[in-house]
Amino acid sequence: MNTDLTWLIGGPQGSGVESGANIFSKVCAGIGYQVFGKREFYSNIKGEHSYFAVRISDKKIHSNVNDVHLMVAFDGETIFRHADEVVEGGAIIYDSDLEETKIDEVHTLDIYFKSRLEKYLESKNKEFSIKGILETAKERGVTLLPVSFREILSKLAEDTNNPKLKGMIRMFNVIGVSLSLGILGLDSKPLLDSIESIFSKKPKVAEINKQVANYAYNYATAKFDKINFSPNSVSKEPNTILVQGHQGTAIGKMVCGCRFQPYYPITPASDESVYLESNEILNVKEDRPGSTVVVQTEDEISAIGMMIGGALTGTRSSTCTSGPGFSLMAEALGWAGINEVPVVITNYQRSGPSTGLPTRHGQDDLLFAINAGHGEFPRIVYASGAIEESFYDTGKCFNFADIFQVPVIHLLDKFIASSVITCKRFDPEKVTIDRGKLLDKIKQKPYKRFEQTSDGISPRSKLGLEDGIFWNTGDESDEYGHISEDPYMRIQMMDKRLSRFDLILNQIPKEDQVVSFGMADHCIISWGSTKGPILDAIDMLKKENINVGFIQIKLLHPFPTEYVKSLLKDVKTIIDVEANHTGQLGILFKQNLGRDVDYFILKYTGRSMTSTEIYDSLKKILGNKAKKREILTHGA
Amino acid sequence: MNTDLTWLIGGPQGSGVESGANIFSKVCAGIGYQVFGKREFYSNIKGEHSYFAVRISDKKIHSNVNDVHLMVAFDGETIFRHADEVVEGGAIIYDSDLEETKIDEVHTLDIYFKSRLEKYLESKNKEFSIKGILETAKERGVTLLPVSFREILSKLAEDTNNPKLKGMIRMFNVIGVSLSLGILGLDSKPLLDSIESIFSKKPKVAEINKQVANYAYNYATAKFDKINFSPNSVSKEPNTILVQGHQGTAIGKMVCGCRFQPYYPITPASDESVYLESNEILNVKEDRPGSTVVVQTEDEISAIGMMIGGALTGTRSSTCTSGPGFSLMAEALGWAGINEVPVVITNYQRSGPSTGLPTRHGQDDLLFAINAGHGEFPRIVYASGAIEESFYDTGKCFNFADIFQVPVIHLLDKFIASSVITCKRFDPEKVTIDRGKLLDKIKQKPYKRFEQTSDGISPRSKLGLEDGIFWNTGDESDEYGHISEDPYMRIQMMDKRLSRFDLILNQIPKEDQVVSFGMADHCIISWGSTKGPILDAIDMLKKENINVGFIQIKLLHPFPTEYVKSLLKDVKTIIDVEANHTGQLGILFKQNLGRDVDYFILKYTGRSMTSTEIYDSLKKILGNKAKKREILTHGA
Amino acid sequence: MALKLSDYKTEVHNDWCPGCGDFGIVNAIQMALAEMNIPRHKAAIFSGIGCSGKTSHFIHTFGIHTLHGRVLTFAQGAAISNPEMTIVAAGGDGDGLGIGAGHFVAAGRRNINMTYIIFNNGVYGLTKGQASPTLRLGEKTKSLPSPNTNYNVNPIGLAVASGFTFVARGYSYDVRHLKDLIIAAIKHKGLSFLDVLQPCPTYNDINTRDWYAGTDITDESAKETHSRIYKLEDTGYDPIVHYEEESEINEKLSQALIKSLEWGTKIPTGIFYKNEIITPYAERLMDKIPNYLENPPAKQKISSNGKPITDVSKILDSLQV
Amino acid sequence: MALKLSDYKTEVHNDWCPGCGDFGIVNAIQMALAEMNIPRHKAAIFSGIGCSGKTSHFIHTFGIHTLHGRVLTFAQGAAISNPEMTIVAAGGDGDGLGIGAGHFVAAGRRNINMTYIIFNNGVYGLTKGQASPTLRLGEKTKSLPSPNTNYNVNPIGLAVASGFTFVARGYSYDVRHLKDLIIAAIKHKGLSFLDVLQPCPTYNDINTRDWYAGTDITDESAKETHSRIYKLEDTGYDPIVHYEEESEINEKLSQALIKSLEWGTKIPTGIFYKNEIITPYAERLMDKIPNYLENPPAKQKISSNGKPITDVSKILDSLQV
Ligand SMILES: Cc1ncc(C[n+]2csc(CCOP(=O)(O)OP(=O)(O)O)c2C)c(N)n1
Ligand SMILES: Cc1ncc(C[n+]2csc(CCOP(=O)(O)OP(=O)(O)O)c2C)c(N)n1
Ligand code: SF4
Ligand code: SF4
Ligand SMILES: [Mg+2]
Ligand SMILES: [Mg+2]
Repeated sequence: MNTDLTWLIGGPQGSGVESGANIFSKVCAGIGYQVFGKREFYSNIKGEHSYFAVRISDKKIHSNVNDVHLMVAFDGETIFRHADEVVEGGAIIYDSDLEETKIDEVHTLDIYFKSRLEKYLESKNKEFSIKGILETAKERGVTLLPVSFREILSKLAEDTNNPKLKGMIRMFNVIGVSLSLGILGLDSKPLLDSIESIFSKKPKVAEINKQVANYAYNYATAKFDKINFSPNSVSKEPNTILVQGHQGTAIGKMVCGCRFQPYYPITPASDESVYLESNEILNVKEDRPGSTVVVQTEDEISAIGMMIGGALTGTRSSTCTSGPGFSLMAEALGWAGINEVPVVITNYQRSGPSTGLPTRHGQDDLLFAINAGHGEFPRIVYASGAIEESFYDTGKCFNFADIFQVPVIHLLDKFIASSVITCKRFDPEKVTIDRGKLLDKIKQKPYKRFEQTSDGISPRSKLGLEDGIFWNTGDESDEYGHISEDPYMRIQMMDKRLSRFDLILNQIPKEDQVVSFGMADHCIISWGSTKGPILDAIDMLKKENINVGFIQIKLLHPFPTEYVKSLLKDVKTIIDVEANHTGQLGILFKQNLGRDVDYFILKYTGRSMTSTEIYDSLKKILGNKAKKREILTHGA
Repeated sequence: MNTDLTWLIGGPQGSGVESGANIFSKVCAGIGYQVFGKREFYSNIKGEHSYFAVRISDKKIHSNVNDVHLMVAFDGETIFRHADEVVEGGAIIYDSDLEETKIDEVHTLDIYFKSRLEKYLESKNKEFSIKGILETAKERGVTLLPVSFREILSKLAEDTNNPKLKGMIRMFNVIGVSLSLGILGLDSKPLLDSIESIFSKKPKVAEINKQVANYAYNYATAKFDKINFSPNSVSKEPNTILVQGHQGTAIGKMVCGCRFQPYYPITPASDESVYLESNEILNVKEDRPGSTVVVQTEDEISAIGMMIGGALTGTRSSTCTSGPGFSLMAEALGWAGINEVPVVITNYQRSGPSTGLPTRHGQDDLLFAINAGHGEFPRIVYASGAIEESFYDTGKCFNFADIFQVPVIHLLDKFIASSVITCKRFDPEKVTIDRGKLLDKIKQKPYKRFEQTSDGISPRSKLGLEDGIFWNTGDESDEYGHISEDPYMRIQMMDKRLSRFDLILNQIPKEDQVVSFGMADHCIISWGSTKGPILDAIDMLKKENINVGFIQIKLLHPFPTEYVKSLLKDVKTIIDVEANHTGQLGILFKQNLGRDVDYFILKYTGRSMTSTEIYDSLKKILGNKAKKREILTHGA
Repeated sequence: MALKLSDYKTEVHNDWCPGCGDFGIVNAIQMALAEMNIPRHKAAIFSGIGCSGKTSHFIHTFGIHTLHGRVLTFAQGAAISNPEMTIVAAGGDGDGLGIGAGHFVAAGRRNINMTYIIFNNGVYGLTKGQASPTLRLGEKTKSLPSPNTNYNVNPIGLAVASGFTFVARGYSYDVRHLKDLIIAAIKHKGLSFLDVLQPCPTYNDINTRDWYAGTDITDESAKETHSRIYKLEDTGYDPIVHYEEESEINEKLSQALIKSLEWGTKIPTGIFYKNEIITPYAERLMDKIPNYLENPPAKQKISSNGKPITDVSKILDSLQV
Repeated sequence: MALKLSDYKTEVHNDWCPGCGDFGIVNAIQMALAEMNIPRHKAAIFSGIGCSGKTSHFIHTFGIHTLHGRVLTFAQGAAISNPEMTIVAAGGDGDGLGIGAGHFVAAGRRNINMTYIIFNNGVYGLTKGQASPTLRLGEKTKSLPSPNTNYNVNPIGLAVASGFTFVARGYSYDVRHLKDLIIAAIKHKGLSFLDVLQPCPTYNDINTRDWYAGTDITDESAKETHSRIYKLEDTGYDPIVHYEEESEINEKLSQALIKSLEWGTKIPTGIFYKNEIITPYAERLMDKIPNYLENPPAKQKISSNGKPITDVSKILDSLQV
């Protein structure tokens, strides 16, 4: 059997769930496993439930699955919420001190979950406590591995003569990880190495952590058997990185020359800006150091205004936001459109509407991105399906902006933002930089910023360029950029700008518009981060000798109607997979191809899709047992 | 022959063009003619060219036509820009002092118009002056009626021993109107009456104006012959009003009980708010006076926020804006959506994108209105086709908002805003007020604002209502309105809100969704203010025994797909008429019906359509000589 | 029937960090409501977005959790439509003085009868500790990658410059004093502003409880406390504009502005400025709409049996041809 | 080669109303640019929306006519990206102090090296004369249906409270003085603000040219002029913060604030406040990015033959497993 294992760690926000998962991921990746991890958390700073599901495999994986094989719980809530996800043969490592905890003692459990849980326990005839829920797990064949986390600390405190250790409950995560590695039969060295590297600046902390890790690791190997799902050994693939969601676009921006990023903090987008700022000084080959100027603005209206101002100086400029912030940018987006300013808005979607589920996943801003801003103007809406892809796409988006002189909205989402994966090391050599008709010197005088040209794109000057003076206005303008209310000038200019759509469809390489992963009678259409779980679900079906096609639409506006039509011409059943309620790609599809989608697989709980869920829905569809709208619900 | 006459007055902004046209319209309406007038003007306060075309008829009319029959020009620009619109048999009254004016002396003429004009004059072998352009008119059979406006004033100054009169060039408009009425052979009494009523608070000013009017009127009857197109006598229809674009919605708001209107000034929307404020104290039957509180806010974000705050107190609340302002409202619109707050946004569209042509017409915000705001939430987008309609629709919009507890976007446009028409006196008796599930008293306790109900709509409390306490949040919430991140609650709430679409389509009477003006093989689909010119163009065709169908879609979101489909089932050719570039209704049509529009008649010069233009395009289409996109260009 | 403090509490689980200054502010609001015995349905708490934004869910009155930066707009709309309500707007310093600063300035000019409380913690709590507009230039909290590049805004100074007619500062750990300030603010005729110093133990390790207590400047040997915080009322400071004369107004304004610049080892709390001579918005409206307060928008009857009762016949007559 | 005044003029037809105060401001800007001999391509005028917003089209430098209320955001973005440009932002009082007030406050905190000029006419010109934020409470211009219900904002006070480091006021009919102020503002190291009193003869019949000239308060028989406007520099007023000490800064701040309250029969113009001790934004950036001014965003080379030259190998190494 191949290795395919999901490890889940949960606990209150602020208790080290994330860093625990990072250590675990790092260790596994270091050994050579492929890693796919995802974080879920509340809109809260401390105390609410948060968890990280890390799937590891010896094959390339792109998603989470429903099943959990090994779970670490250092609080009651995690057990209540996730025990039922652990499969037969799997195991739960939990703090034995929690066993007596009653449902009502966990104040962070909301009443809706509580009542479902109680119903469930009632149906199983169990008491409303940790003990009760654990019994149900045990009955399903889950191994329970009670550990007193506090005792481990006490023992170690005694052993090392360091009484402080006793109360260090923030060590719980390291204990959990170490116990897990022991139970999984993985080597302990990578664990110690990775602790050392994480705390490289704080040797004392590193030392304590290593002691704890060692102790817990040994405790587990001594006390518990390996679980069924214990991983095979693997050999490490060269040039693999372990990378988080926001790093793809951030490193992409550094490489492709984005040098100015004004932004306003918002989940799940701000991490990108923070990361850019933490790496603001850039090494440049054969030149003095460069820099990315990252500015925290007073709001998103300012962020987009500043970005445009930066772009006018010839600087590759960008901002990064999410739904509410993007809404506030609608007006200025039109200004960039009418003035043909190349800018890139990296838009990490989350669950709307309004504040919605601010720390949860969603893909519900597609139609808004396409239509945002009053009036008609050209823009590009482009979506990436994975972290690795987002690195390369970032460079492309900047090229599109420069070449077509339009604002580009680069759609990503919370699922991508809070994933951590292994992938091939990004290759900057594969990135090209094409600034389109940006001028370094003015040849033809007088310079006219909006000169009518054969392809509808005018040579672009920038603030500071000699003889390259121009005017911009949000009003309709003449070729110089001065206000014009002349009706014929208006037609010329509208035609010029909106002719951009055809040009975009003609000039962007087809493979950058739509990626086809094979065709079959049944074909999935989708966009964005659903790609990962779809690919894995298709793989699962392939093992059963069932073929399902899949096209990932990356260029969503202007819509590559003819190309999509040609790809789908022999397809009988179209299945639209999206993380929203209305099936926005389906709407777009109908609008452009005139064809109805046959099935929707939709999820709008704010939790990302698993490949298991998609697989299950596809099976239903293939077996003619599906509803037109399959609504997915997995995930706490 | 019936009366069908277009009178055009032009001059620099601020010189009284508008009030001249108002007097003329009032006089004609007073006599009993049907009036359709429209104003065009620059984004400027003083000096740029502005004009008013007033069409009068003894039949009901709904639009302008291309032809001008009598033109009054008290500046050179008006002659340069409009002389070619005057038809054979028509006449131009102009200031004879202008005859020598050269093109280059008119500084407000933009170079693009100038060069077209010069080309034209060159082709006709005329000099580049008023004389030159007037000669071309004369050659086409236009009667030239030179009058020295200054001389009239001087003479009158002498006659009345009032030397001040000599320099009163702001009397030019009254002179122009009076001359026109004389030439048209209309009675002078209504003129004098209307002057008296306009200046009722300034008797001295009224006196002088009447003197001038009398003098000019007599001058014209003495000196000039009546023109060919002189109107028939008519009898006045009872209960007719002469009403301007913003008055329909404003009076509609008073009647239907809108009592709070925060707004931020923007053309062409602010007139409505100013009018509401000027009439802020309201007579109420058998009650003390009511009032509309109109608040000028610091921006549109504040306007929508305040409006929502007002609506939460149970007050019917509204705001009024145009493109840029509406863009700024995108975020809060979603808040109203998720919190099911009934509000009405009256959106007078103008030419976008961005600042665009801020004082010009456009219908380019349809798709944006439908998709504005991140995330998915219910809303209604409703469009009125004429001023009279807008009065009744305003009441309906408030009912829709209250019944379905959604934000309603009432789409109007600049064409409506700057039209003045005669129509039947608005009948408040035909308005009903339905506040839906708004509570005056809480019966069921504890009260839950977002209680799940069979129709998906919850009884609505308001701030201040005893026992009716609720919470609102932009976050996903439970039935009380408290934040909930529970995935099942999320599904319930999303389903609850988005089930609204079906309810809306089921409950709004069909005739309020779509108005059918007859069917034929060729059928026009359209929305908003294009209705008037379409109706008139269809009438013109009818006279030639050609039938063209027309459905006016008023409910644009949710889209009445099934009903439209049933109406169009036998239609062979669908013609989409819209004042935008991309044919947004056509896109919506395809998206919902899957059917392509066969022809587009589009106009995006910022000038509204005339019935002549539509008639011409329809003829081309019927004769198979049309392009897929017929682009209209008429109008200076 | 007198309401108890507990009547103003909801059952919603409060998930602020342990030790967060926000708890004190919510308590003070609830205590003020209870002490004034304001019926629960006669009060509404509007809040912005941020940790502080959750406030409205913890208080058992109408609770409107609005949008980031927009709390004043919603609250003003409600206050105008139904002036009988006690309206309290609450939100973070980022919410009110960053993204919301434009509304702050405009609200000052309007002077609508309501209260605005800013939870001033120097950081953007809910988005993980970025600098808020009140953080000082060059300061580096533990959550910042590098020192703050922006000068701080002075909330008191800005409020005074923007026309707020009641401007005060409280401290979230001095709940009783804060409660008194809130009562004074609610009672004030016009728009009242309260800047509440609110330690955020999670992200702001500069302006901590200890720092306010002055432990770093306290000479331990002297066994004296040197709390940075003192009360203006203890110093004989008179914030009130007593009569309508330019000199009086200007003196009180400048005094407040100068006081607002005090920061460091001495931080004033209490009322900085109070002016009831400037008319509240309702009175200005009554110049145009005499019965506004008696028959405000929310109280007006608009229909009878589904039919409008507004009589627009005069207006229609004027349009009749 | 020295540039002439006319070199800074465009051929665009200027359609402001006859007698509009805006003309004087545009002239003053052009004169300042000419006197400083700033190459045309080294300057950019950003403008907001309103009558004043058209300014950028009349000046022959880069001219960016932005959005209503957003001029500061665009201008700051350009100034950060290319600090070698002379950046002047210009716009109406509605634009800058109404819809744009939030950006105004935030810009003050940043102190980026550029100049902001507000055309203060008390009205929204281009939308036909509604009250702007600087119109005083109860005033009724001819374009208003009823007296203004809002208190006015004090632009000088707000600028000082928001952290602007150069705050001055000019008068649009005193073009030479205004030109000198603009030169001083442009030369200032940091963000400079100019409040320009600009009569709008079309809509504002209160603050007219005559009113500023004081004809209503001039005793004709005495044959004296009593212009309301006077120059601070003529009174020995010292606006400059000379050394970095709290007391000095506070004194100069309060002095400016108190002066800003003067209005009525005496209206001060000139420089109210100037502080070059507070570091401009560029210097703050240089604490983090030492070569920022030498190699700012707009000057950086990012590619060679279409290939990136940024070397992220260290970052990728750190991610390598
Ligand atoms: C338009 C918009 N932009 C950004 C955000 C993200 N956001 C949520 S809370 C917050 C800042 C909170 O800081 P503050 O207002 O000081 O409140 P605190 O959490 O400190 O109480 C931000 C930026 C948002 N919700 N909406
Ligand atoms: C978002 C937005 N709202 C409203 C408008 C309409 N508008 C154009 S100019 C203007 C006000 C202009 O006043 P001010 O800024 O004082 O400039 P002035 O015309 O007086 O120079 C407004 C509200 C707009 N262009 N954009
Ligand atoms: S992050 Fe700070 S402000 Fe937010 S709850 Fe925690 S301590 Fe309070
Ligand atoms: S309206 Fe006023 S501000 Fe605008 S151009 Fe005319 S005079 Fe100047
Ligand atoms: Mg804060
Ligand atoms: Mg103004």
